[in-house]
Amino acid sequence: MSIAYFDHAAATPVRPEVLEEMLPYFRERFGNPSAVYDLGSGIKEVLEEQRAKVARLLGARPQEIIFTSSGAEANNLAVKGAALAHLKKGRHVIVSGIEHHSVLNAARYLEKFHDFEATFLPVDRFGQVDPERLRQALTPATVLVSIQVASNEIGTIQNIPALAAVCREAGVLFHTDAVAAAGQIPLNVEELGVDLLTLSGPALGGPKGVGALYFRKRLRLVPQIHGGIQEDGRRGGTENVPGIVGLGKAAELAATELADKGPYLASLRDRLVEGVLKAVPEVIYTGHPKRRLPGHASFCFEGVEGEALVFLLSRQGVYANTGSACASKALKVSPVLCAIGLSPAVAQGSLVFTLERSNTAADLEAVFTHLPPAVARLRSFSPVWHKKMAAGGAGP
Amino acid sequence: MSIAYFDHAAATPVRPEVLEEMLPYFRERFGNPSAVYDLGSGIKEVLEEQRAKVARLLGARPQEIIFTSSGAEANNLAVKGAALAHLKKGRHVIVSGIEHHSVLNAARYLEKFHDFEATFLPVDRFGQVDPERLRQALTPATVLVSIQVASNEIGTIQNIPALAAVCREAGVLFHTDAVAAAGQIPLNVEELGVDLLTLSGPALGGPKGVGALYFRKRLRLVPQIHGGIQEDGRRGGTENVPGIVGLGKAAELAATELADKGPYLASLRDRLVEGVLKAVPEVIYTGHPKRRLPGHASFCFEGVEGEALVFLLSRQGVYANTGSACASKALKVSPVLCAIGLSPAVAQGSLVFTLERSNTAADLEAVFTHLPPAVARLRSFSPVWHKKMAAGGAGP
Amino acid sequence: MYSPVVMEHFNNPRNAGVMEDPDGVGEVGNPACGDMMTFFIKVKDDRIVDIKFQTFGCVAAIAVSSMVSEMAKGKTLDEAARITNKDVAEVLGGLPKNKLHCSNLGADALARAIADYRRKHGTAH
Amino acid sequence: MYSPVVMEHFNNPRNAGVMEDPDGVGEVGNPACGDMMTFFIKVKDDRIVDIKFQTFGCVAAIAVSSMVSEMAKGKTLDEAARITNKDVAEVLGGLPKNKLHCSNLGADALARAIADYRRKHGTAH
Ligand SMILES: Cc1ncc(COP(=O)(O)O)c(C=O)c1O
Ligand SMILES: Cc1ncc(COP(=O)(O)O)c(C=O)c1O
Ligand code: FES
Ligand code: FES
Repeated sequence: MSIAYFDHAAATPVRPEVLEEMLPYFRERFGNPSAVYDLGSGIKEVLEEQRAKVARLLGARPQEIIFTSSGAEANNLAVKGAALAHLKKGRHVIVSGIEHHSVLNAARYLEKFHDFEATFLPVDRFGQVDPERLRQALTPATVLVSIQVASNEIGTIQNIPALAAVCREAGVLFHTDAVAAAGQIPLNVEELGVDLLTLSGPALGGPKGVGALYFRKRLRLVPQIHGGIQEDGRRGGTENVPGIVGLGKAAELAATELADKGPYLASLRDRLVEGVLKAVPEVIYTGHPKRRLPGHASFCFEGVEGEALVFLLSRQGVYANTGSACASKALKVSPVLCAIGLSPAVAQGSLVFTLERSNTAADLEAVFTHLPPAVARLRSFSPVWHKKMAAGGAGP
Repeated sequence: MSIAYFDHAAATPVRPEVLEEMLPYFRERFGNPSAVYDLGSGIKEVLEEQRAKVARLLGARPQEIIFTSSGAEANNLAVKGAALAHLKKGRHVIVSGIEHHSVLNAARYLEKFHDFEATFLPVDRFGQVDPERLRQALTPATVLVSIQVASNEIGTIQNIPALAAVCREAGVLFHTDAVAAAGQIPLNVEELGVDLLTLSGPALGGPKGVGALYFRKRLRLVPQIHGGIQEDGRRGGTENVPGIVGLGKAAELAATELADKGPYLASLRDRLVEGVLKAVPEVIYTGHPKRRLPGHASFCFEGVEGEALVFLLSRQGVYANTGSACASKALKVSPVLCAIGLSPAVAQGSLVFTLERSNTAADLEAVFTHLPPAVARLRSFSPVWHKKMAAGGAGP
Repeated sequence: MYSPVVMEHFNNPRNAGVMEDPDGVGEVGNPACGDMMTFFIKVKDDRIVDIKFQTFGCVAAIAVSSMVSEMAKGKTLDEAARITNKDVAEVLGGLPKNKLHCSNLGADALARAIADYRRKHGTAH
Repeated sequence: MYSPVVMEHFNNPRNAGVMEDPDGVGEVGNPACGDMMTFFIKVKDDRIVDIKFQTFGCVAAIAVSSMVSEMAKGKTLDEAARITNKDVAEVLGGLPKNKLHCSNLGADALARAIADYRRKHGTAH
């Protein structure tokens, strides 16, 4: 069976060039960067080179990059670490309601354990945060605002320069989670105007187990993993050298390929969306129709539950993701789909496609072949669908 | 130049068998364990198999293992996560004065940001914590005690069963950092009587970027990396699947090889110690002479500074570590060497050898050949040494 | 994650669809996730002679519906009413812990269909 | 981490050792890490004609001592007293940030040796 894999945001193979760069660091170049001596592989310098590569992708300086074990850890370090380092200013943070769990739950942790107040900013039906609304939410006690560059669930790209400017004016730190956006759209910390920015290795074609946080020079952070003097005392634990080398290479490739990759993904994605909307009735294209990641298409198919749909498709070699409540371990509908105002029943029909350079026109054909019958089949015995039809909805 | 590498506690090559197991998980088996579908590699089950392997090394149950990104992260999760989950009991933690920085600084963080009191328990001149002293330090507000199985700096093995029993009697949680001990001596959580135990991947011949925490079933922990439902909600972030597979394999090998490895390392180590003590005058064998890790030998050479000694030796292909203040980024003498009562000047002469199965008799010969002249050379222009000699110390 | 029996019933659900003129209808909604399950039964001589279901829900919910319909078919109403959630989960070869509630849906909807039949036909105990 | 010049001086320190009957001796201790550095000088016609050092300290401290001894040798006392920490670090091709203080040790010990000579020989300015 041929495979049409459209869940690259969840996982993607490590690029061969990346793995190749990593391999020596498991073996001959196994040294610890904290060692006094050099085992001949200049491991300390290698680490700094990776910092420079990641910095280059972001228009930042190498010493502004901290390596972490994941995007989630970087988000935690940004939100908790920066908030706790600036307690004197106050105990209020603002995050958008559609942030990744690592941001949402970090904010809740500050509420529960550090007497913070956390504001969860609403978004419009396209998932956009309004800068004016952000301005109104600021208080003299606000320490930090965290709003993602783009959503991994609905693809919507935020107007970060405008949002960050609101914060800068008010002297409030601004963090952005760029995990979903990195490698898909250009990111420059100066143009964005952000103080902190999160990256994840695997989202860039690098290995799992590594992430990075950009922090504006001299910005204070309370470490979240206490330890020795690794990462200049900002993050303890022996450095994951092979992982960091992989992230460095992935960042380097991403910077080179960005100009070609964006348009390729966007054109593929546009054909996917057009084809799906044509072939299946009663489907909602979620997120912003234009201001969205080039490699991202997300839908809700009414009357159908997402986990069942994903399983049916996977049987045909088509792999996609869903934000359905049934598919989540806690059986809660994705907060993102709630936040854009979808009813729980509609949100159940969520299906998310995330594309990569490796996707081809043949993959699209597989979707067009297998998605419409899968939806039709589940609808054929869906009570919700039958009620909708009986009530005079569009015919199947 | 042949290499005699004696710094395995700082870094050791990933074992070839381990790397081989890992490789498919960077490529074909790249799936995300949180995905709804299975890409054919049963990635969720693979993850659980690794948990079982790590559990087997410790006599624990698979569901009692949480994967982290390092020993430091596991120590942070144990100390902060368990303490914060049991605030109702009180706000007092006890750690030994010779714990790894990740434990010491986690305790200090609780003091600074959560109104805890932290007690740093003294040790005797061999580095041992006295169970009676621990009992006296307990208060009704004590939530957690953290004492390592063995020190990576002086090799001393603590009497964990006795220390843990004191805590169990008092209803206080007991955590132990087993990073330095794992793979060198048997570890069974039931026999040790501990509630939490830390492992590090690289210390077991696994890859950097992975660690694990054992926690007694149903013990509550406040996550330190907030995120999704990975690790049953106890630790967010996409799982480092290749790293975890590497740790699993390393744990499996460690369990198999333990019986042979311990005695081999101990006999090699004994010859090393004997040879060094014979060949160099005025040297202190630090840590406990008997109750110590089989692969561990640590010394202080009077009148000599450790960083300089390590550099001289490394020029001859002999690699060892030092706890000298000059070799630490913060220029502070190792708290461990302070805690066992060494004067700063003596502590400066620290040299630490950590052995592995790959070390041979030829490596010992390299030490015997190169260490005595290196020490003699540095002493030849050491004012401290000359004063000591003038004052009638043993002749060189 | 799912047992082979679950996957088989999900891939080839038995008795899925609508029934014209059912003797009894039972409908349950799952507040946890907005899902819904409906059972339709035809009864003859106190026995379930035909059964259909409609399900808006996950893989487990669909497999449960299919399995419950198979288990109920041909049984007397009393027998069918005794099918428990645990029975269903068991014959399905187990369900993931967080999916156990889906098996409730199936047995509950069937019980409601039986109750509906009895109410309509005046045979409620 | 260390520049090639530092490594060269560490590996082959110039003027290391004791001096019999020095004209001036300067000793400094480093409270940060318990290290110690001593300079011995021989002076003729207000010029340093011979110099030795003893150092208990790190790679940087040893390289600094060696470099300072080279820089001072042959200089007049006034010239030698003008050698600054910055000069030393510079000719050494730079030092890691946390090792800059080691260069203080060298210049300070030399300055003390000069002061000691002047005190003993009554030529203090
Ligand atoms: C005793 C001990 N605990 C904890 C750690 C931290 O482990 P990691 O480097 O994996 O964070 C180390 C590292 O050397 C150690 O020796
Ligand atoms: C927008 C966003 N933020 C953060 C994360 C967390 O990254 P990681 O899985 O590396 O912890 C993800 C992961 O999918 C994400 O999509
Ligand atoms: S129907 Fe929602 S979890 Fe099964
Ligand atoms: S002498 Fe201690 S750091 Fe240089």
